[in-house]
Amino acid sequence: MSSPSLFKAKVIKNARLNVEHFILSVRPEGIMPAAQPGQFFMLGIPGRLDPLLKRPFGYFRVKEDALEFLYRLRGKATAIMSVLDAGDEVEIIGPLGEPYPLPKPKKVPLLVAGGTGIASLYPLADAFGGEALILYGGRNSDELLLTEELRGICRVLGLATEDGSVGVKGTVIDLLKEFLAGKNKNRHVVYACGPRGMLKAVSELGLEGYVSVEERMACGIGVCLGCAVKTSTGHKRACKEGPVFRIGEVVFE
Amino acid sequence: MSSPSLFKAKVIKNARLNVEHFILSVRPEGIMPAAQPGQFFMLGIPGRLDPLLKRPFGYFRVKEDALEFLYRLRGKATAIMSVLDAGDEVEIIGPLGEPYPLPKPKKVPLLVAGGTGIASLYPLADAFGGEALILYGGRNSDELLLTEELRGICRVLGLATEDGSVGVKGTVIDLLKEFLAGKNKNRHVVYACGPRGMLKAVSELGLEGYVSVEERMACGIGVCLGCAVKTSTGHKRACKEGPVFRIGEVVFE
Amino acid sequence: MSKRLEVKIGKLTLKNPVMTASGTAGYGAELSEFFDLSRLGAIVLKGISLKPWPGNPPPRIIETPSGMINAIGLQNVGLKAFIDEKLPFIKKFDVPVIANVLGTTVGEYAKLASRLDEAGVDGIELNVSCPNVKKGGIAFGLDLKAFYKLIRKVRGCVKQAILIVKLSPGAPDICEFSRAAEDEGADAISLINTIPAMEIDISCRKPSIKNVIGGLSGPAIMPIALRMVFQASRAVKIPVIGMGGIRAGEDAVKFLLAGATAVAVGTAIFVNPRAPINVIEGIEDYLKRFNVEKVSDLIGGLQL
Amino acid sequence: MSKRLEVKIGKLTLKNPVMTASGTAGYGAELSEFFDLSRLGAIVLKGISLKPWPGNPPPRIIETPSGMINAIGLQNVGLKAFIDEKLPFIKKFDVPVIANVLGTTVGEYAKLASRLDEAGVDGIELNVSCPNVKKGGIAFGLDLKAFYKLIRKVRGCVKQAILIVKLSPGAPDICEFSRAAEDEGADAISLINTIPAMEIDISCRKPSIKNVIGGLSGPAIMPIALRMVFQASRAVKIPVIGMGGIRAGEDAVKFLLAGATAVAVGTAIFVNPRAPINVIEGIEDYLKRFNVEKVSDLIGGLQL
Ligand SMILES: Cc1cc2nc3c(=O)[nH]c(=O)nc-3n(C[C@H](O)[C@H](O)[C@H](O)COP(=O)(O)OP(=O)(O)OC[C@H]3O[C@@H](n4cnc5c(N)ncnc54)[C@H](O)[C@@H]3O)c2cc1C
Ligand SMILES: Cc1cc2nc3c(=O)[nH]c(=O)nc-3n(C[C@H](O)[C@H](O)[C@H](O)COP(=O)(O)OP(=O)(O)OC[C@H]3O[C@@H](n4cnc5c(N)ncnc54)[C@H](O)[C@@H]3O)c2cc1C
Ligand SMILES: Cc1cc2nc3c(=O)[nH]c(=O)nc-3n(C[C@H](O)[C@H](O)[C@H](O)COP(=O)(O)O)c2cc1C
Ligand SMILES: Cc1cc2nc3c(=O)[nH]c(=O)nc-3n(C[C@H](O)[C@H](O)[C@H](O)COP(=O)(O)O)c2cc1C
Ligand code: FES
Ligand code: FES
Repeated sequence: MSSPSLFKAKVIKNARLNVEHFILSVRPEGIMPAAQPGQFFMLGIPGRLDPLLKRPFGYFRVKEDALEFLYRLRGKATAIMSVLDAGDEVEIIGPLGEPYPLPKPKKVPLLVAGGTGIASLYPLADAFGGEALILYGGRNSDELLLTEELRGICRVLGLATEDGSVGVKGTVIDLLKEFLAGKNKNRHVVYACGPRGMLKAVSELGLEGYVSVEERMACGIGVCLGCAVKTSTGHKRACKEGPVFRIGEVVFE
Repeated sequence: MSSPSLFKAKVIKNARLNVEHFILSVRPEGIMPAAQPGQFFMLGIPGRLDPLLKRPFGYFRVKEDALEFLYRLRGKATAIMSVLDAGDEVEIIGPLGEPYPLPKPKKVPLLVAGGTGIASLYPLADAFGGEALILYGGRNSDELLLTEELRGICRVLGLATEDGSVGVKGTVIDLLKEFLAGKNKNRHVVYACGPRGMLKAVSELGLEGYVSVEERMACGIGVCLGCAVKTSTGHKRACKEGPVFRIGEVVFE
Repeated sequence: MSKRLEVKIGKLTLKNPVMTASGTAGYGAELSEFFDLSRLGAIVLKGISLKPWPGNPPPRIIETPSGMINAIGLQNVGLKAFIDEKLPFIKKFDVPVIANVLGTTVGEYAKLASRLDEAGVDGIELNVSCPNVKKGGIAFGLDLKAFYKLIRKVRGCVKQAILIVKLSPGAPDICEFSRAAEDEGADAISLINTIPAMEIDISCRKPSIKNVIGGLSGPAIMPIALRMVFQASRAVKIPVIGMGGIRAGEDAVKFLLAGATAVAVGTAIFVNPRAPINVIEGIEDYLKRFNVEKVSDLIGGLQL
Repeated sequence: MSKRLEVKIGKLTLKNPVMTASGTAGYGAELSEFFDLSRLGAIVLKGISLKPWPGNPPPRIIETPSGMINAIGLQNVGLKAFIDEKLPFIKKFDVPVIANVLGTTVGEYAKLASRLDEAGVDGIELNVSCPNVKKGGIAFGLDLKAFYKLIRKVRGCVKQAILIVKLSPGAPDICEFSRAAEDEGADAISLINTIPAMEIDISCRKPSIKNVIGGLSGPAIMPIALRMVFQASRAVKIPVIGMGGIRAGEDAVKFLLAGATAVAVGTAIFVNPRAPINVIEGIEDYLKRFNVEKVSDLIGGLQL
């Protein structure tokens, strides 16, 4: 795996998908980092003391010489990100963390995304060259992003919204259970990314596969021990041993 | 005098005069504040914690519905100001402080400006309707701003630069001494604004008139007592009893 | 006006839990140009001493990351001028007036307190924690024995007003000092005062403020203030007035949850003279958004 | 390489005055991907205890205005694994290695120190100021008697390495503790450790970190750190290692002027893993810009 680096990048575009979601496209100074699906980058605005820390964002894709991040407005840092313009400078560390492992031969990749969890599963789906199944849920249609593009890079795309505005009414977990009903669980390898509650629910279904967790991170590079995740073998670092963990490894409370 | 208010304003223009100097034009929400020459405004970017405090800037002029400030790049806050674009929002308090008093009849106003001190003397010269004399000094030609415009609003404009690139070679104090040589001091009322050293020198010439001082300010409205100026009658607030003081009142050390 | 925001400190009922912090609102006149002072829960005035004090030589302030240092040195008009010239103005407003006092001896504190009590202020806040005056003040805030003696003596002098003791963030044990204030009959404690700090100008290699050391305030210290308020409020039953970096309703809610009965807004006033009003309105918004019936339901409501 | 940046701490000569702060550089491996560790004046490693510690449950960190709170709780691999697995890696670099240790009893500290001394570390930093572990540690940093006893005992166990004592910012009197460390033969003192602090999530009304209270670090605390370094360095003759919020050469220069002989970069590493290098280069720039011959000319050079 390529080792991480610290680099500056210029914003090329900051496209608003809808009221809360954006795609930030940046051109790194120097060479394009070689990231793998599941890895992430720490992103910040140089010189600012408030917010002080960089924030983690999943590797989404490289498109036309630009490194892209799919992000949702959440608090202080993402609010500042959302007003970045072309030409503005950001500072980035990455690629960081462990990527999603490849499935054993003959197993079908089943991607389960909740909300912005799609950001890291999108490049994974792409890497499977149309073979993946994707189940994707959100609270409403605004939280289901890029569905047309996704359809083009997977075999099946199942959608669920809690308000029923798109796809099945319910959570992605409902969708997953329905999908698995009567099927042989062992045929699939699950890749799940989304809110903690969703990952917990996925982990309780006795499936083989991986979850990608989100923890608050100070450094992203493994030195602060701030991103501890409780696992069956003690605390592990979400940024270093994770963010991708085998199902069953993380102890959700 | 109109009482101060707190208001938001939208940036209309942020014109760069040269490498270190800018004119910021903003349109206040609500009515245009009625400021007098010598008064100032506290200006900040809402919501930022670093820099935390607003910064004081002299009332420069109102032009085409815009309130304008002439400012020089100095540190943190002015660096952020310098990258403001049209449409950005600023928060302002003012007008604040005591303006320059009018001279007694028959006295000739003699304005002595050092560097950005011209910002508050410019509107004063304008108010005298072409009657004022202006002596204006800076380190080099880059520090002598708007000389053409100034020529249009005063009787005499004397220039000095320390490197001799424009006008007399020397400080504005040299220029002032030369100007006064052989003249009756009592015919003039001096209005001086500029660096501390310059104000001190002006104060030592036995002239009648006023100096406008610059002190670090936290509040600008008179509540913090942070801007204390040592005067012959004890500490006074630069933001409230000042920034304009009668010559002889301020004890320069 | 609904009673949703009401809180009680001793016998005093405040219409809302938001005060100004001493030294950041002068004696009220300047702020009255920006909002109606009657909207405040209480106004805490600039600290006063027996005789007028000239304060420290300038420069007195410097900005730091998300904060500022000040070394005003308690410049003030003195007790007599305060009572004759400043008090009448602020008494015209429908707002409890709290005087903040600083002495160099127990006797001075006692005199200040009894005179102000007679002059009809609603509360007296003892500043035993000013880092910016050489003698007195902070000495009492750091020495438990002297502290006990001081509060006992002053308590005896205050009949009408409520008595608030403002603790030093440098106190060796904040809980001990809080309990001492409670034991000796204080109606409330307030904290935190500014934290001793320093900044240096590297181009001239001098301290940025003339007094060398000053007090740090503003958002930078909020996490420290919040922790001390949490600890102090669990140590005593009397109300705690929390302060340190508060600029918005959300910040105030944090202090209330941590255990404060009321809060004070200081440095934020310098940034925005209407900050106390924003804080009041922000608390109201929070109550609505989270369906909390009244502000007193928040006090100490932190879930551990 | 010129000797312009050299400083001495005890018998150790550092090629420049910039170290990492304990707990912000792990055991070196991760940072070595971002710069050559040999460029550092010294590397101070994550605190270790006799037995491995699991640390506190998450969440452990939260950002605050210009700072952050952490309650890692000294998660570490324990002495044995440190010596067997971590030390060999870092010893490959041409950089003095300073181990940071924390115990719950004098005996534990002594054992840690003598084993590490034998294992060949260049320095041992006693953490008597960790706010994030329930027992031990900070107790020594707040109780002068216990502190004396601890340093005396540990001093006897350390033969080769230099002994650094890391003081608690909550020490009732920083000068007294500094002198105590000096009296008992410490080669240097270091300060400040993080300041106990707290943050609250108002949407769920819970503390933002599971441990409730954690330690505040970063630029927000720099003015407090600078003041304490100034005070401590005037109280003792042994070198002071200053830290708290340093992110650039200018900040380091402030600490040197205030009296520090060396500085450590902590939280800034999280923002920028190359921060210690930026600090070294920033100090060099300052020397050039202001025509200072060598860094040791800056130490304590504040003009009062
Ligand atoms: C490995 C990893 C990959 C991520 N990838 C993406 C991505 O591709 N797109 C995206 O939109 N977001 C992603 N996130 C989440 C993103 O980092 C947070 O939304 C961001 O840090 C919020 O910053 P803020 O300053 O706007 O919010 P803050 O003001 O910091 O916080 C707002 C709210 O969000 C919570 N929060 C903050 N940081 C995190 C976090 N790291 N995990 C969980 N909750 C948090 C806070 O507790 C608070 O409730 C990822 C997180 C991790 C750990
Ligand atoms: C009443 C008044 C009117 C002013 N009018 C103007 C004006 O019209 N145009 C203009 O360009 N500037 C004016 N100034 C100065 C202006 O306020 C400062 O340049 C500004 O505050 C610098 O902010 P900063 O964050 O960029 O610099 P900082 O990072 O705060 O400081 C950079 C350097 O400038 C010094 N400095 C900071 N603030 C002041 C201050 N208030 N007085 C003196 N030195 C200071 C600092 O000590 C430091 O050395 C005025 C000041 C006052 C008090
Ligand atoms: C400029 C200034 C002057 C102050 N003067 C006093 C004072 O006279 N008496 C006092 O008890 N506290 C004084 N304080 C402390 C404040 O009341 C308050 O405790 C502290 O600033 C923390 O709150 P903040 O962060 O909201 O400012 C002063 C603070 C500042 C910034
Ligand atoms: C995440 C984290 C972990 C820390 N762990 C330790 C430690 O193990 N031992 C120790 O003595 N100090 C520890 N510290 C304190 C730092 O070494 C330093 O004293 C403090 O953070 C102030 O410096 P800074 O503001 O540059 O971070 C830790 C600090 C942080 C932020
Ligand atoms: S975020 Fe620092 S160790 Fe993971
Ligand atoms: S700047 Fe606050 S009183 Fe003048």
